[in-house]
Amino acid sequence: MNEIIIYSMITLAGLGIASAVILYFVAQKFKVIEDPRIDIVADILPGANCGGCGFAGCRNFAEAIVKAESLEGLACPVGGAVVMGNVGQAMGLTVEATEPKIAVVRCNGSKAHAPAKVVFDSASRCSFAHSLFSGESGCPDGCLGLGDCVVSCHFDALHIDSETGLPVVNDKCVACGACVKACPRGVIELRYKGKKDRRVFVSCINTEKGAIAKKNCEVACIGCGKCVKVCPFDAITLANNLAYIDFEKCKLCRKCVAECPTGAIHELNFPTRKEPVATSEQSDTTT
Amino acid sequence: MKTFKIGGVHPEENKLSAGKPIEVFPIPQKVYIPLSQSLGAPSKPVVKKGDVVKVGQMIAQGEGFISSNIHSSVSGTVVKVEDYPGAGGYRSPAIFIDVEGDEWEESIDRTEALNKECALSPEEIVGRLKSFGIVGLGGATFPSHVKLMVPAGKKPEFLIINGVECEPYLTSDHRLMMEHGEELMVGISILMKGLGVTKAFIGIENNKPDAIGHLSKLASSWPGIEVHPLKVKYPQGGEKQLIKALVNREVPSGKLPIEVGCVVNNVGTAFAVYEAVQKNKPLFERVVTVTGKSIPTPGNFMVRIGTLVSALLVHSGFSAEDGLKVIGGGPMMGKALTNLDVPVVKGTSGILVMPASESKRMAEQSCIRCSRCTTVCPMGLEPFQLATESERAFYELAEKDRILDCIECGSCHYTCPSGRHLLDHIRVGKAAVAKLIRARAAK
Amino acid sequence: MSNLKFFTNGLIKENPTFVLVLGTCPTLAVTTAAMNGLGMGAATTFVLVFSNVLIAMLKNFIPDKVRIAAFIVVIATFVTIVDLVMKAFTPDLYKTLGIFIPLIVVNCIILGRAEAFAQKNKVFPALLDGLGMGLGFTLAITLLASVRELLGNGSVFDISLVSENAKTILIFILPPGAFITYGYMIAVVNRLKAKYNL
Amino acid sequence: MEFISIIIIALLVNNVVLAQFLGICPFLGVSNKVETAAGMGAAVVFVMSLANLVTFLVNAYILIPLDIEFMQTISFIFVIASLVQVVEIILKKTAPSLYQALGIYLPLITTNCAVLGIALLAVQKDYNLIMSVVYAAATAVGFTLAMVLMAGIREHMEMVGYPKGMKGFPMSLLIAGLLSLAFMGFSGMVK
Amino acid sequence: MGKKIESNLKNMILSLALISLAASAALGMVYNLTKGPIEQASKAKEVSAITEVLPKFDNDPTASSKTTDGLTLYTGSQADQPVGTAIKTFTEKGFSGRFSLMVGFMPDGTIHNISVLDQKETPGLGAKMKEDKFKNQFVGKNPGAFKLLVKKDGGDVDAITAATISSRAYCDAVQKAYDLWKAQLTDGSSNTSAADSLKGVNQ
Amino acid sequence: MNLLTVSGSPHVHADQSVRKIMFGVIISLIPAMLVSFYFFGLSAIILTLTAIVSCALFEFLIQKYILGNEPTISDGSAMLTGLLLAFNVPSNLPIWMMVIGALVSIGIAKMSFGGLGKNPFNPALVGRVFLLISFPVDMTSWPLPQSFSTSLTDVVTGPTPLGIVKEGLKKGDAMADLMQQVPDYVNLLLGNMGGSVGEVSALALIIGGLYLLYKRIITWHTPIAFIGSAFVFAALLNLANPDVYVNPFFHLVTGGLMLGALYMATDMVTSPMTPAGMLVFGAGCGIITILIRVFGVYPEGVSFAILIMNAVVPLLNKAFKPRRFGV
Repeated sequence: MNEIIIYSMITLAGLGIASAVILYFVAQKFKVIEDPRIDIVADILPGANCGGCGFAGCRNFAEAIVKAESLEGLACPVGGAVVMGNVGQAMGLTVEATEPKIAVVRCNGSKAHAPAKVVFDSASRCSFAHSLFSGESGCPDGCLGLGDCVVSCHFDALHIDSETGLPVVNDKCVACGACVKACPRGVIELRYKGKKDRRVFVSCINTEKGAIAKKNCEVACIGCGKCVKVCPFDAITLANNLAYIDFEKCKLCRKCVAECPTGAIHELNFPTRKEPVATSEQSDTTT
Repeated sequence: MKTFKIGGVHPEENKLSAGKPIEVFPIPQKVYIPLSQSLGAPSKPVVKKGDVVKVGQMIAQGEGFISSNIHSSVSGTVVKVEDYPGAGGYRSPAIFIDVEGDEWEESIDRTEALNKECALSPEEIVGRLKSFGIVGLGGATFPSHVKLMVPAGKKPEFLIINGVECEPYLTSDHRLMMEHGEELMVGISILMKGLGVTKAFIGIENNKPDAIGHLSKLASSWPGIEVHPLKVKYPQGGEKQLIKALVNREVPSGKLPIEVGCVVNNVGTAFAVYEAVQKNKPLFERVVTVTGKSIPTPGNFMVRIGTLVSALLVHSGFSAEDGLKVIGGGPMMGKALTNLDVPVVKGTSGILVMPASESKRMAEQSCIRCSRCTTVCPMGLEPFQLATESERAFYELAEKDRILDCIECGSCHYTCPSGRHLLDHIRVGKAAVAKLIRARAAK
Repeated sequence: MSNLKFFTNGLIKENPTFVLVLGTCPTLAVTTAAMNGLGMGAATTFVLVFSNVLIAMLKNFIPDKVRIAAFIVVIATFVTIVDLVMKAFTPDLYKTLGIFIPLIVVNCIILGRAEAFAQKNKVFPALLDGLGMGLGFTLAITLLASVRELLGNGSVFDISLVSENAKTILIFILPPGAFITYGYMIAVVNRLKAKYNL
Repeated sequence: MEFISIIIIALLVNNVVLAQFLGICPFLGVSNKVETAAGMGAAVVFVMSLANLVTFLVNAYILIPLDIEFMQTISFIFVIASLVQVVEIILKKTAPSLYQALGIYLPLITTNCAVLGIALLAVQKDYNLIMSVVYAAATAVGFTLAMVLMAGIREHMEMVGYPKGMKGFPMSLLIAGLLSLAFMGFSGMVK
Repeated sequence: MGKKIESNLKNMILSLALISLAASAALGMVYNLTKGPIEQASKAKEVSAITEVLPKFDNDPTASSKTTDGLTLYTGSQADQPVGTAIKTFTEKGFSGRFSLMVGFMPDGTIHNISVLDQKETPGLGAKMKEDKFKNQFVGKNPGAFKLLVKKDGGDVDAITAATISSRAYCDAVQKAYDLWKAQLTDGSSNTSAADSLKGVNQ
Repeated sequence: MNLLTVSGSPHVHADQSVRKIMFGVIISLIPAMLVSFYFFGLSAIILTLTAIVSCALFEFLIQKYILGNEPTISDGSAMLTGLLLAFNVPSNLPIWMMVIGALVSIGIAKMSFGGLGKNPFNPALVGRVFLLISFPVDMTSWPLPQSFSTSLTDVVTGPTPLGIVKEGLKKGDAMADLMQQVPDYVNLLLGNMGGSVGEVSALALIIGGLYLLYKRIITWHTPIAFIGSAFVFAALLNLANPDVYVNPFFHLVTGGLMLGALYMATDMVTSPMTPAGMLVFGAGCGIITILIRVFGVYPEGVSFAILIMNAVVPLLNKAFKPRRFGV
């Protein structure tokens, strides 16, 4: 052992011990009480403090996770999915299993069913059109077809069918409800996905009197009440000239579909029955 | 020459009907009188199906503080009270009246004689305006009596009379000033009395030299009333801009004109005030300009409230064609109609018909950051920024950038070389920010 | 995960340069010539492999509170070893890479792998992980360096590919070229990854 | 004069990020908001100056006398890591508001290679104590300048939107590249 | 995962100290091992540079090197006869700051050869100083007669296109070396007249 | 059925479009273009055409095949970029370099950011600086002007007046001697000197600039601040030591200062939104220009100065908001 080795050992060990002692005492002396979960999460994180997550360091990221309600948009590039999975476990942020729902578009006023009476020439936002006028078809409740819902969807689960001018939901939908909030008219509803994706619902939310509603759109619900009478499960209610099927009570018997004079009640993903029903093409097809 | 300082544009004036005297429009067969004609809560009907009404009879009563009475514009029978589509196609309650003859309430003085003397006290004036349903006729339809009731702690100094008519095409105020100048002066003096101020300024844009000359001459015999010519610049008719132009005061953000001691009224309102106070005549008719390059005979008409726009258009030789845009109001701030069978209401200052070639919007291109919208914004906002913020739903940012200060004058969209629908986006943002603030207040 | 996966993970799926975007400083600084990229990659791989192995061995003897400090010491030791060895045996390369050799200490890849992988795994997987990550890094920066050298100097690994008098686009071997080339390469890799679902 | 030249070179001509490629990780990672970038920059100014002070002392009074300069890397990183942690802990307790403003960036600084890099470069350049600290401070200000400019442009790009393919790092690197291009105008400004 | 030891003061210090000790011991060892090769490498580099710029010599010029003002002077001799002087010179005026050269002078002051030791000049521009095309214009010239300035500045040197600064700096470095060479003549021996005569040439 | 059109207000639009603005700028550049064609001949024409065509082509190709947008080359912005890029390089630049410059301008500086209106840096200047750094030799050998020449090969190259002064001062020549070597002010104004294609004639550029001001495509703030600050800074230096620092007027009429101040710094996309911001922006450009010209290695600093200030624009936009009504 020559002196170089001895010197370097002494130096580094000295530095090591000194910093350990200093750190220990400083840490003791200046202790700050924090949410203990921050420590737990910080321990799970890689601790590389690389800033790749967009936060200033792992601890900062951990604080953000503890504060956040969901892990959406938070990801650690160093640790990857495994680490984030562990974090999720530690935080108890797993999604509870519930009956799956899906977004359903409750308007069938396609370009053919509800022809345009005026031409809209403005920024293509439903929210704006809604505040400006009743829509090209004149129906004050129906879908405006300008796609605020599509913009709001983070999952690419919605698009506007160019033929009908109505939004179509696909099975990427996770029922997050963003489109429900985005629609200024409340056309979209989250309903049970149904067995084999089968659903029955009133595809209209117009509350005008039958004659007026029918004038703007041939497939509008006119509030005649025939469906209410035919429903064996009391799942259908009528209010403000509009029928509504409660998806918790509906047993998908489809009697109402056959009864509806305007074809406002929709069935989805059922096998074709013998006699043709008065439904026309469906706006809400789940592929 | 006086004008406001920040921003402004100068669209083509197109005052096609400036030389057309006010014509009395024939009384229609049927009228539809909407119950919501002023800012604030809708009025409550006081007649029912089958009632016979006279011209000037009150048929609906304003209930809230900011709400006003509505009077029948015709004599005849009430058919029903039911929803009727308005300009945007949305239905709202209206009183349907079938016209029989033209029988007026006896109390109304129908003579032409000018009545200069007003013996009423300020409180009585306010009461008269309230009961006779006078609202601001410039477009915002703010109930006039509310404007005269100055909140405690504020002191009005000036009455500002808006004769600017900065909207292109519209000439109703111009004609009114030319033909009813003397009544206007009386109306202004009544408003001054109601407010307790000694100074009134009439602001008129320089493109109406005849009106400026006429009113200046008249005003010389009225102490305290001054006429000020203003440089032609849109939106000088906005009350904040007009106050700035005339008395060089700036209404603070989010505050009313009374904050700087001013009360602004339109010339049409001043005329209605004259008629209500001196002639006992409620507000049931108004001057409407029917104009546009697609209209063979543009003109100015004294129209009963509730007359259908289609009747006005037919009278002016209008023929329907594809792509036309029919606008209630002027081209800058007016509202496009979805349906021609909508009634004229208290706030209808004009009906403008534009061919597609004039009104069709150009294709939207990306913003080139030319800053023109910022330069022309009379509120000193950054429309391009606000539009992007509301397009991308950054509403907190939009609020910080004072989106609620926007007066929706449309100068930004008008001037944008990329043809961006700036105001449309800003309107969406304004609504969203207002919702945000309400939600915060509710918490 | 099979052992092979530990190895290939760093090559493509979690490539430290193009996917995780770690260790950007040397990636940008030394990639003026393919040879430098290779040298830097080799030095980094050496440190990565040995520190991964050592940390995997020592993981139970290091208290949590000082683990970062301990890792740094381990890493710094290997870095200094590389530093000295290169100074002795490849003085020219050492001179070109300059300050970035000692700076391997603070390369996020190494500390990141130590934290995320080595301290939780056995020695052999840690070795493979270090090797995979190191190779992924080496390949990526060599590729980046080759592109820059080719465009900026007309050569790859000092083998001239254009005639003596041909003009090359100098900017690619200057700082702006580093940023721009690296940026577009990540964009291309992202696109390829999306296309082939890697 | 020498100080002015050190400052201008460190700040503009040989900008630590744009020309020397040090501290790229935080430069790319924490530059999405102007306020954050400025906060990080302030923290770096503080730590870098302090670190150069301490490492100078360690080098001059321990390593050189013992003739073990090869230990520079390891002892410097050790000192810097401990220093950062101590500063962080103390700030957190004694000045929570300052900690909120600066402290949250402190952990990132340990692995900010600019701190270690500048400490090593200052030794290589044979600077004396004051020059070394001035050099560190000027470099850190240069770092802040680049960060803040970068953050301003990134905020702008987020607002106006840009092609999907450039999302994330490609965009940041492209902006950095063009910034670096612009900064080449300063080259050779001080000899 | 096996059991981890606790984070208390004793363990913390102990483990850190142990790791530090081990690390520094390892480092010290590696240092000792590489010390020799490092010195050799740097010496080899110096010798090879000197070899490049001087005619054949058989002594060890590094043994008798003299350093003044940062410039190092090596004398090469063949069979104890001086064959020339190599001077390691530098300049701060490069485009990217300092770079250094090795300049070899024949006993009469003629430049025998020049080699670039280390430089950070812009690749493709200033870095071209390494190329023969530029260097060869110095070879065989005596700076006494050959004005070490670029033509733009009224000298005899063709500057590298678009890299005037680097070329100027190069001249500056060579001039420094020449000045040292001359000074060394003056104070090295009584041969003042030689220096005077050279001065005459210079004017 | 006669369908009515509905939209939000306003229902009229000023007679304005992006295209009008772009072609307005192109028109205003015509005098400078003619001057350059006169002095630099056929090569200048070919170079200018190449730049315009390749910029438009790259924009079209990138929009169509890479971004998948509707091509918008008809708005004229790519052509303007091409024209300005050509104006910023020497007329004898090899054509293939010009094409690379166009690719950099459009591909890197413009389309990578999403196209018109989104680029933070002036595309033509990015292209120019990219070329300057990549091909310093070709980018700094300026042909000397001669009355219209159709020759493409035997051009005489020489330094620009700025280069003459900078080199001369370095060498230690007296200022008075140097001023003998550069053209007199009349020729400097007319553009009878070595330089990039479109930058030589201060007079033609000023005429175009006045047209832009008259058409309200630009405002006075940026150019005046730019020219003013450059003048003041240069004058202060000149007052301090006239032997080392050249006459401020010389700075104004040489190099790309006029082109930069009137056309490049006023580029709407990359300059601030408010007059106050523009003043600071312009002043920054002017000062950095003189700094680089006097203390830097490059004889000309306009391009760098504008690019550097481009980077500051987002911050200026944050700092300088328009004057709000009622605040």
